[in-house]
Amino acid sequence: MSTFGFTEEQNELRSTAARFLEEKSSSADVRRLMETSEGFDEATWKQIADLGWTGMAIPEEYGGVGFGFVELTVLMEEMGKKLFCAPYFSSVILATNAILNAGTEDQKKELLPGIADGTTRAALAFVEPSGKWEVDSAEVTANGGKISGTKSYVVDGATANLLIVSAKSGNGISLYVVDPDAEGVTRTALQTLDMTRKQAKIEFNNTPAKLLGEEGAGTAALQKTLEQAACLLSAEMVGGAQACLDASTTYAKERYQFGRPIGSFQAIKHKCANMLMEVEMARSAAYYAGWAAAEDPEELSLAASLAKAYCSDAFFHAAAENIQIHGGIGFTWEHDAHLYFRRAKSDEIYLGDATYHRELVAQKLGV
Amino acid sequence: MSTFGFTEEQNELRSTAARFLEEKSSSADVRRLMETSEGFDEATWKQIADLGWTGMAIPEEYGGVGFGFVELTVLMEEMGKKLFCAPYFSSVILATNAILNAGTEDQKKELLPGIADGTTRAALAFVEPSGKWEVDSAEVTANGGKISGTKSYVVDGATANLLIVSAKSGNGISLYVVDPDAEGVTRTALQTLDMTRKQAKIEFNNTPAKLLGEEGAGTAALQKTLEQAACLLSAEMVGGAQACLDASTTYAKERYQFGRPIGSFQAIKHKCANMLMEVEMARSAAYYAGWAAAEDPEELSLAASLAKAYCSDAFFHAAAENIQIHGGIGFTWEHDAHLYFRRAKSDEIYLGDATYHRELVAQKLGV
Amino acid sequence: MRWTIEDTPERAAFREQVRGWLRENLPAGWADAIESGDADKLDQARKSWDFFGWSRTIGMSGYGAPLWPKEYGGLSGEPWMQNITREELARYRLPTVGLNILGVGLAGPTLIAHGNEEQKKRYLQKILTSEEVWCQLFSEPGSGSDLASAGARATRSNGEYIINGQKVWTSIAQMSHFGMLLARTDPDVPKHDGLSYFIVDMKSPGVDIRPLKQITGSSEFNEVYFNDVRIPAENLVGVEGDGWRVARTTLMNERVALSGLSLDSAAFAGGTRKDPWALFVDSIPNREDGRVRQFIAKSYVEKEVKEITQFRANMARMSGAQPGPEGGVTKVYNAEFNKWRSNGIMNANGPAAVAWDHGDSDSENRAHAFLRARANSIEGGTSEILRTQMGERILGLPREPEVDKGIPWKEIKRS
Amino acid sequence: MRWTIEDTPERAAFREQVRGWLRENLPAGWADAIESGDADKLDQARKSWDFFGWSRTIGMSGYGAPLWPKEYGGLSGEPWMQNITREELARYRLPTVGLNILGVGLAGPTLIAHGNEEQKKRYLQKILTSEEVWCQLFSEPGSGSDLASAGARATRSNGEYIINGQKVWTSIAQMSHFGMLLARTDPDVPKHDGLSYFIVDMKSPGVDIRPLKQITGSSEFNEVYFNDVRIPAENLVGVEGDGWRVARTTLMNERVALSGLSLDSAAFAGGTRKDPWALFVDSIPNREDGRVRQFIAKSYVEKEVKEITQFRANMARMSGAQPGPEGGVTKVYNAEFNKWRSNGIMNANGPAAVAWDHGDSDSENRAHAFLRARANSIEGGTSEILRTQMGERILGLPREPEVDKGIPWKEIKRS
Repeated sequence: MSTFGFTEEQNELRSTAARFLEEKSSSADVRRLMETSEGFDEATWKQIADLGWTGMAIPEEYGGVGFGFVELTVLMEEMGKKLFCAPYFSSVILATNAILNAGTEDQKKELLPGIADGTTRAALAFVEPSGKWEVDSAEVTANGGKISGTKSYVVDGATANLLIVSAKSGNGISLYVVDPDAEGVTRTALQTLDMTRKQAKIEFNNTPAKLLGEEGAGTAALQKTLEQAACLLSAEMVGGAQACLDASTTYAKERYQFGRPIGSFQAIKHKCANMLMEVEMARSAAYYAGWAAAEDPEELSLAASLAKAYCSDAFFHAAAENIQIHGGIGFTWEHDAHLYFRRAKSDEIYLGDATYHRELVAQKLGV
Repeated sequence: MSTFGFTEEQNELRSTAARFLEEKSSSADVRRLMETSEGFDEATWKQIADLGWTGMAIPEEYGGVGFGFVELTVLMEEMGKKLFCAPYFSSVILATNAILNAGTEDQKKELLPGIADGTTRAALAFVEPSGKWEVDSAEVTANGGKISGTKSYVVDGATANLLIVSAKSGNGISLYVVDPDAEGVTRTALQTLDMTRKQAKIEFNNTPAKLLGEEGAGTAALQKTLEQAACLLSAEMVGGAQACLDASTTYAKERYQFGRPIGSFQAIKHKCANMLMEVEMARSAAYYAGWAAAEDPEELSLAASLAKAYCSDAFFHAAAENIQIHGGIGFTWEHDAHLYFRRAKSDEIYLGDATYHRELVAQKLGV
Repeated sequence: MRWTIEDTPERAAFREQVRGWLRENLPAGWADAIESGDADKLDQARKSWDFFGWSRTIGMSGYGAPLWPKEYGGLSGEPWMQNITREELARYRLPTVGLNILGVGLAGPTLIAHGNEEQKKRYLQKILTSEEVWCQLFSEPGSGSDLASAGARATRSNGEYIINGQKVWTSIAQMSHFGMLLARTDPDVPKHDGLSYFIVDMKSPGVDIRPLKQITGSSEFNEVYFNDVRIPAENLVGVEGDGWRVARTTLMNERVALSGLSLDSAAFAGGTRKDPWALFVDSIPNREDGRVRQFIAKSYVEKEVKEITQFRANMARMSGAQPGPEGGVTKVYNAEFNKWRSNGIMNANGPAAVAWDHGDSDSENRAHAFLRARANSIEGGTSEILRTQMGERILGLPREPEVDKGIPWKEIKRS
Repeated sequence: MRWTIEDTPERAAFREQVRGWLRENLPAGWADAIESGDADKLDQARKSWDFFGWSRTIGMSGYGAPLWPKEYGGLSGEPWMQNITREELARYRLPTVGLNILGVGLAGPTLIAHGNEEQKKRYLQKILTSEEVWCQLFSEPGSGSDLASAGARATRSNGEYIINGQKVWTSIAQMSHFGMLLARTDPDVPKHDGLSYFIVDMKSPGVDIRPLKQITGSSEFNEVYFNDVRIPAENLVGVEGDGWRVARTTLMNERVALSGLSLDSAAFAGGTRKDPWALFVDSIPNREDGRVRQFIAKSYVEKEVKEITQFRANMARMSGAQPGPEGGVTKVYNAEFNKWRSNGIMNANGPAAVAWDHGDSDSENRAHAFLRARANSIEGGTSEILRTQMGERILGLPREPEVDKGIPWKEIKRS
């Protein structure tokens, strides 16, 4: 089916991204980077900054390119296809939107240009060891310009050079800007199922923290940030699911058993057809969510949960079927099937799984 | 797989039952009876009474044959295969066990011989228009030997000549024996999805009612009765599911498309294989439940919910796939596929669907 | 789903034109009722509604089929015009097509693609005005998924074809003036090569229509028997033996119709009172239960992704894409979704879903919808057949070995 | 599941005999610890456990394989004896088999059925005592589901066979003394007809074993390369060209092993502290949530029906039934259930399931189990292949057209 809804410029961006990632995010690149502790390549990061990707949706007055969520949707989908290893989701999606949603004009001017030009790699520390996705579950406390407590599951939290942290004070939840090198910060890399995306636990002990925007306004800003992130993570999942479908289809044509390609057997053919159907539906959900993030603030919240719910299941299913269709070879470390499978599970769970988002859908519909 | 766990006598009972039902419960018989308001054939009912089926699990001292739940499991499975139209589940399973579980010695001696010889066709009125399966949800009131209120979803409630009714008084829930011809009784036949098993709504208005057993002991007796009934309804569902599998397999061998039997296509073959797998698992659950009902009172409750949960899903799935495998012909009134499909949905929901029983399983496991 | 696409000036102008035509041609009060959102007014307007009159009016206007050539009643338009007319008709809660869904949806496109000049002149305009209603005569008891194995015989004799055989699953056969008939003119060649496509006058002697009762208890379809039915040779569409190619045009258009891309009649039936989603939610008890909420939310999510996908496909169509095998994707999705959802509604309602007071129409409708849904994955191509087509035609997966390939039809094994 | 069958007097006597033997032969304190249910005592006993010694002891006793003929180390017993020994061993939390699961489970039954007298004498007793450990060499990179298309070549030359080729998915190859090798002796005949079955000494020159890393990160399996490996002709099992028939005995026994019918090693690992079900429930947070409760309860229901079915199959086996295709039913069920359940456990644990502190072994084990489960529907026959077999061999459904039927192996199309 066609990729409706994109301008020629956006389609051009997609082609450029696909070409770039084909070259810079091969299986060998991904495997090399996933074994490193930082998990990304400085030189490649510099290149995507030069391409404008890190400032893609940052307004021009803050040093960005001034495009929006539809362009991010395109990029995330293409990165998802290639499991691109970089702090893009953490810095350009999560942290950037937190700053845009919460920061004062001055703070945006101070913080965003660095993200846009790639020198700042920011991370958003909003979830805690409890694992609760609700933004108001924060237990890290803020008091007199200092924060204390533990955040966890912080994407690229160990390598970021700027942290945005949610914490509660007497006035509710607020966001704070924290220098990861400040006193009282202990960052511990976590072991991750998806080795292509790093996470960290970060402990704060009376760490100096600058309020981002207004005190107590963190809940709304963070909520919106996570909704925007859910839209874009959905796009990444569509890319991943498409890559699984492509790999399965290719293998099903090439692999012979019983004297014929396994794709000629209905058991395999119908699996591929079901994947195709779900990938198409997931694409619809993610594109719609990207559009809502860009154009329809009232619809954003529902569209985000809708997309996260559908795409989470679809990507996991595609990644699981991809292993099954590949049979024994799909179960080897050397084959990429497990990298997508790990990513699928991790993306599915991150920001809340399908069950969680369906409950949100029910709430948002007033059921 | 083998039908483990039955004695030679029980296997003999199965063969006899299968032969009898083959003759007396053909598709034509079922279709004739389902269009009548009473829904069964008096002569056939007399014959199964003569065969001892109506007194199968009633102790000899109450006029029965003195066998137990394993024999009932065998009969229910065979009846389920052929959609046998008779007030067997209502009278011999539900009402009989209610009397056995709740009645005094004298009451058993009074009431059971009639059921055993087929002259009494009793019905158990325990659920109300609210549709709640919990036994203590009864709102029908008992006061001074009279009951008032409305029961519904009473299997064979319009044709029974004896009613066992749950009602609450100051001492909790009790069971009562009610003459359906007594004053204040209004019976209204319901329209049923499954036309082969009739249901009725019964209104009581100051209707004389005799206490069955002790006042306030109805909850426990009824609970046990429904657990026993769930075990046996599961056996019926296994029979129905097996009939669907048999019909699908036969058709898949006979029906040619594209120059070969449709059963040679993996899409159909794997559907049949999945049905086989689920039917075997359902059979395990139902036989185990039948065994628990007969031999292990402590295990009955869990085994009943386990079987009801599994068999409900398995029969519905088998009945649905049976229509799909038959294609257009499976969607015609003249083909029996829809009769099993209707029975499957009705059995699935009756006594609580799989979701309901899984919650019970969790409770019974102390989760 | 609130995704909308802004009209280009050209499209906006066309939309205005359609809207203006509608305002002028609708029954009194109708446009008012819709624009004011007043449900009572719409009910009033409906009472004086002349369905046949409306069918003629829209059929003559060109808006019923903007893609059709002007000379046969269309607008010789672009694909986007079809979308705009549909949107505007839906906005006014009007069906695009009158009675003649199969005529406009299937017979028309087939005749435009494969008919000769005389046939186009004779039939197309009257299809659009619903003066002549059409039905489809493809399936047979022995040829369901494998339509190309159809065995109804057409024997040529003195400038006529004589038809014998049986068709099945024919909707609105009784009301139809003409049928699209696929019949075998040559049993001695492989199955695809011996078929021909005919226009058959349903009032011809020897056409015997018998309602077929389905599992719902109603008779939505018919069996149609042909006993020495005579068809003049000029009613052959395309050339003899090329019927399968002609039929594929009909089938592609059928799949699109069934994939939910033209659900305007639902909008018509729905009225202004309550949207279908609200009705669905209302039909579910215990909405505070987390498990029930999952069912409701999943229903919403699945419905939305389906509608968004249809919207995307429609937009693609606006750029001129022809209906292809991807119609199968939404068709299969629709079918499986509808089966799943109608079943879930039953369970949510517990014993009330399977036994109810005589005359309780809510319960009857729920049960009917539940039973009817089972046909969704059978009619117009089973989900299995469509998955095979998706695999082969969209993904390019290799075909299965074909055991009947190259074998004369009469020698192919059948049940 | 509490379903039990009362022993007949004959069976009760045998059970007493096994139990008596166990009490005498177990390490000090072991029987006591079990009978008293004292977990600490069992831990103590385990510390002084001599696994190899025990393997020899049980291997010499006959209880390791009651069905095998007496002269080769068994009891020449009835099927029910196997069940009873397994039950008693499980009761004492002991594995039936030592290291040599494939030797006892697959190689032994195959040699008993197809080996010659010399082979039985040479190998069977040492299989039972685990003095000689066996592995299986069937799968190849190009021959997975279609095992009969194996291409590793065995060329006869001067009373020897010379083997070249590659095998894969070989467990415990490094620890093995012998392998069951399926190799092609004749490429010019149809695939099933050109295979032969060999006993290969794994220490032979030219056998190159390379660990194969799986998606779990561990290397449970190996690739085994054969470079001019020489096998004496007396190591041919059955006759040349009849290897497929021999291999099917191995495969049937494999399916039974994988269908969960001999999970006694789990009981051994489980210890007395906590049963696996309680461990599972403990691993799930938010157990008050109705949706989570459904997951837990469904896990219980599915586990129970599986175990009851295995129990029924075991009881059938006691009456002497040979392992047949119905092993596939529980094998597929097991695989799909385990994938579903291990995935559900991940979701129930939220972000902690996909990121955890280094060294957190609970989280590592959970992730490992989740990844490992994916292989369940691939190893020992994919769920798809087994569904086909269930359809054909149990339900009697017709086979698909076979495009490689009757074609010389070397001419069959392959990737």
